Amino acid sequence: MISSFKTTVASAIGGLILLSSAHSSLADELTDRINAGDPIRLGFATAIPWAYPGDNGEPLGFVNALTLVVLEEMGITNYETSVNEWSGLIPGLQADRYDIITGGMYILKSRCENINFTDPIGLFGDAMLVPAGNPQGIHNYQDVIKTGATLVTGAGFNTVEAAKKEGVPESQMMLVAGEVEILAAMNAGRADVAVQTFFGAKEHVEKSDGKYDVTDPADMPEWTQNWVGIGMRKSDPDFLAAFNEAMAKVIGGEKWMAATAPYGYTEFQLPGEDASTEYACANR
Amino acid sequence: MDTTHPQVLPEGSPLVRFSGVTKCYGPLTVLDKLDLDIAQNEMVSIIGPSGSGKTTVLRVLMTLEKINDGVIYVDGEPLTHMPKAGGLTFATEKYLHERRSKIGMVFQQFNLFPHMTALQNCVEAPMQVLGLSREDAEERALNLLELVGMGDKKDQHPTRLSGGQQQRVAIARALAMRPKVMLLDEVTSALDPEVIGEVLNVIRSLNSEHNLTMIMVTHQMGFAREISDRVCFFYEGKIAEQGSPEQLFGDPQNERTKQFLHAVLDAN
Amino acid sequence: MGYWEFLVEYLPKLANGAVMTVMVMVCATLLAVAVSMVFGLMRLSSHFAIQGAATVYIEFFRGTSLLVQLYWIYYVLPLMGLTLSPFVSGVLALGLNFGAYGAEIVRGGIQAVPRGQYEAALALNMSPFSRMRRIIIPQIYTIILPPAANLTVELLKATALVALITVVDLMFVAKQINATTWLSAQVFGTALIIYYAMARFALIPFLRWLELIAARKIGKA
Amino acid sequence: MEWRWEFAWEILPRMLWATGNTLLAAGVGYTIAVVLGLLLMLGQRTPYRLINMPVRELVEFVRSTPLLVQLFFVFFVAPQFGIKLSAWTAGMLTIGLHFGTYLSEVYRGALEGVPKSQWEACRALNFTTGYTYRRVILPQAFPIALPGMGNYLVGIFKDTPLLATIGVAELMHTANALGAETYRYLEPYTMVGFIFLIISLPTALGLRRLEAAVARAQGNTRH
Repeated sequence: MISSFKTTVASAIGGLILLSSAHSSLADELTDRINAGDPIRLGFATAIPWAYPGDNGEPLGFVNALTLVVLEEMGITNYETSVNEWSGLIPGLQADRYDIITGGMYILKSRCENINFTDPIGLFGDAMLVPAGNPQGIHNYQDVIKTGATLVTGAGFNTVEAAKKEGVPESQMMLVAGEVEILAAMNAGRADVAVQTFFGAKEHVEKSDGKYDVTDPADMPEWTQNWVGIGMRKSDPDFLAAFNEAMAKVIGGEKWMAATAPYGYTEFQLPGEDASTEYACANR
Repeated sequence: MDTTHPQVLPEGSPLVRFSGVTKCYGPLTVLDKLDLDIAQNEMVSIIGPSGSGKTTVLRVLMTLEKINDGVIYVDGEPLTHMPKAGGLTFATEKYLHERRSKIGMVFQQFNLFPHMTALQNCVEAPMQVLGLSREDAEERALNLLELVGMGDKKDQHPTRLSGGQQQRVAIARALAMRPKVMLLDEVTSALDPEVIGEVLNVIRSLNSEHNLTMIMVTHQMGFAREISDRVCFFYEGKIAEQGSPEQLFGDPQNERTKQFLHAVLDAN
Repeated sequence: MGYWEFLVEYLPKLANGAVMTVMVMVCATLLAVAVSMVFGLMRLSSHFAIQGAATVYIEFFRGTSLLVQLYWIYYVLPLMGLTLSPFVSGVLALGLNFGAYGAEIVRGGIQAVPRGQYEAALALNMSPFSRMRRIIIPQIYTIILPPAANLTVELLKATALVALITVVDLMFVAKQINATTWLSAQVFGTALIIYYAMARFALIPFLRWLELIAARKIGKA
Repeated sequence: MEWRWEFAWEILPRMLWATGNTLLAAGVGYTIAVVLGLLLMLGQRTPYRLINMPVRELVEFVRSTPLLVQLFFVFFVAPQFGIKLSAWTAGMLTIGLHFGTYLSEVYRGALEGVPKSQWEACRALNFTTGYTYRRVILPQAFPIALPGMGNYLVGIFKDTPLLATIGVAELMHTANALGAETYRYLEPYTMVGFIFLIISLPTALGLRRLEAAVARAQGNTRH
C-alpha cells in the first residue's frame, strides 16, 4: 500500500518536473513572462530626444515611442520603466533589471558580443557641439587633435571608441556620466567641444539659446554613421524574433512616424532597405 | 570711570590692598565690598565654609576673574584698574601683563603642563615672560626643584609623578617667577593623606627661611594655626572675623566662626 | 521661472523622492543596528574564530568605500547569479557598511561599562547571558547613543548614493528635474535644503529624544 | 561570469594610474580641508556674532547634507553664475569644504579638551595669549585632535569615488569607463575594492601607531 503511494507521488513529481521543463523549452523566459501577463520592462538613460523619462517615469523620446508602437503591434501594452546611467544599461540588462534597452544604442561589434540587437530602427550620425560661431573650427576628431581642444563625451558612449580609433589622445578626453553632464561640462568651460549624437547636440543647441552650434554630421568620418537597434538579452531569441516580425509590419508606417515626429525623427532617419543588424555587428 | 579710589597708594601702604571689592556671578554675590590688607612678608590664611568666597579672593587677585566693583592694589599701584584722566578705569590686558608677574599662584589641581617635564615647567615662564637666558632660568629652576626636594625628578613628566610631587613642582614653578606675593589655593585638598605632609613641609620652610608674602586658602586648621601670622574667617563674601591664630582659634568672638570651628575640629 | 513657481511645480515630486529617501534610511538603519549588535558582540568574544570573523568583516567594510560596495552589489553580484532590486541593493550596501562602523561603537560601549559592573553581576552569580542582557546592555545605551546618532546622520546623507543605482530617491528626482529643466540652482539647492531639514528638524531631535529616554532609564536625567 | 586573470592583468596599469589620481585627490582635498577647517573653527570662535553665527550655520548646513548633492550643486550651479571650474577644482573645493567642516569640529573639540585650568596656570605665570596657544594649548590639543584628523584622512580617501560622478578621472571613474568599454564589471569593481582595502587598512594602522607615538612623546597617557 505504502510503497504504491510512494510510487504515485514520485511519478507525479517526476511528471511535474518533465512538464515544467517541457514548457520552458517552448520559448525563452521573457516570452513566457510576457505571456503570463507580466509587464515588459524598458531600460533607458536620460538622452533627450532619444529616450528619457517623463515626470512620473513614463517613457518619452522617439526610441521609446516607436518601441511602444511595435509592442502594441505584438499585443503588449503592459510595461514598466527603469532609468539608468548610460554606462549601466548593458550590465543592467544582463543583471535582469529590465528586459529591453530602448536607450537608442548604436549597433556596435563590441556590444553585439554582449547583447542582441533587433533590426535597425534608423541610421544616425554623431556631430560636434561647439561654441557659437565655432571659433576653433572643429568639425571632426582630426580637428580636435589638431587644436588640442578638450573633448567631452559620455562614459560608455560609442564616441569614446570612435575618438580613440581616430587617434584622440586620452589626455584630451573628458568622460562624464551622460548627456546632461555633457552640457554642464560645456557650460562650465571644462571642455571646448562635445561629441554626441546629432540629435542630442541639436537638443543642446536649442536648450542653450544660441550659445552653441552643432556641426554638420556629414563632416564626421563616414564609418561613425551608425544603425540603432533595441537591445535584448542573448537568452531571449524568441522574443527578439517576434519583435522583429512585428516591427517589419509597422516601420515607416503612419503610426510609427506619428509617434516619433514630436521628437524630430523624420523619414531621413529610416534605416533603409538593405540595413541589417548582422552587417552592423560585423562592421561597426 | 572710578574716582572714589586713589590712583596710587601713599608710601608705606601694605603690599596688597582690597578696597571695597565686589565680585558677582550672575545674581550671586561671592565677594561683598571686601576690604583686606596684606603686609609685606605676612602669612595670611583664609578659612571658611565652601561658597564663602575664599578661593575667589585668590582668583581675582591673580586676575583670573574680573571684579565688578572696588579696586585691588599691589605694591602701591592699582592692579585691576589703571589710571586715566584723574580717575581709574579697568585695566587693559597689556597693563595686566606688565604687573601680573608680581603674583604667583599654586592651584588645588596643580595644573602642571602635561607635555613638559618638571624642569621645563619651571623654566618656561622665566625665559618667556621675564626674559631670562636658558642657563639662568635652568639654574634658578634647579635650585628651586632642589628646595622642594624634586631635584632628582626634574626630567619626569607630570603624569609620572605622585600628587604630592606634582604639587611641589607647581610650587617651584610659581616661585621661579620671584613673585612678591604667593597665592596657595587649597594646595593639599587634592592630595592623598600620606603625601600632604611633604607639601606642608615645603611651605613651612618657605615661610620660615624665605620670608615670603603668602595668602593661603586652606582646610588644614592645624597647619593654618601653626604657620599663619593672621587668619581670616570668611562668611558669605565677607570677612566675618580675623586675628592672630591664637585669638581666632583659641577665643573666637563671632558665632559663625565658633560654629565653623566646632564643625571642622569635631570632624577631625 | 520664479522660485515660487518652481516650488509649486516641482516640490511635490521632490517630496515623493524624499519619501523614498526616508524609506531607504529606515530600512538601512534597522539593518545596520542588527549588524552592529551582532558583530559588536562577536568582536568581544573570547573565541578566536568568532572574534576573527567579526574583525575581518568590520575591517573589510570600513576599509573599502561605500560607493564601491554599492556598485559591487548592484553590478557584480548579478554576474554571480544574484540579482537584487535597486532598493534592496541600496539598503544592503548601506546597512552592511554602517553596521561595520556601528559594531565598533557597540564594542566601545560595552567596554566602557565599568569592570565593577561585571564583577558585581558575577558576584551575584548571574549567568554570562543575563549579565550581558540585564546589567551591561541597559547601561550601554547612554554611552553609545551619542556616537550612534552621529552615525545615523551620516547614514541619512549616504542614502543619496542610491540614486546612482536608479533608486528614485530625492537625489534621483533632483537629477531628473535638472536634466529636463536645467534649473540647477533651484533643484539642487532645494534638495540640499530638504536634506538639511530632514537631518536638523526631524532626525536629530528624534535622536536627542532617544538619548533623553535612555538617560532617564538609568536615572541620569 | 568568471574571473579572468589576463583581463585583470591587462587593466592593472590603468587602474594603478587612476589610483595615483585618487591619492592625489585625497591629498589635495585633505590639505584644503585642514586649512579651511582651521579658518571655520576660528570663525566660530570669534566673539563677533556677525561672524560666528553665519559660520556656525554654514558648518551645520554643510555637515548635515550629502556630499554627493553638494558635488552636483557645485558642478551644475557654479557655471550658471559664471564661475568656471574644472571638474578637478570643483571636486577638490567641494570635498575640501565638506571635510573642512568636520575638521573644524575636531579642532574645536580638541581645544575644548584642554582643561580650562591650563589657561589659568598660564595666566598665573603671566604668559601672553599667543604664547599660551603656542606653547601650552596647541601642543596638548594636537594629540586630542590627531585621532579625529586621522579618521577624516581615511574618510576623505574613501569618499573620493564620489568625484567620479562629476567626471574626475579617479579610480572609480576609471573602473566605470573600463566597464563601459569592455562590458566586464567583475574585475574592475573588485579591483577597486581591493585597492581601497590595501591602502586604507595600513593607513588606519599607521595612524593608530602615530597617535600612540605622539602620546608617548608628550609623556602623556591621557587621563
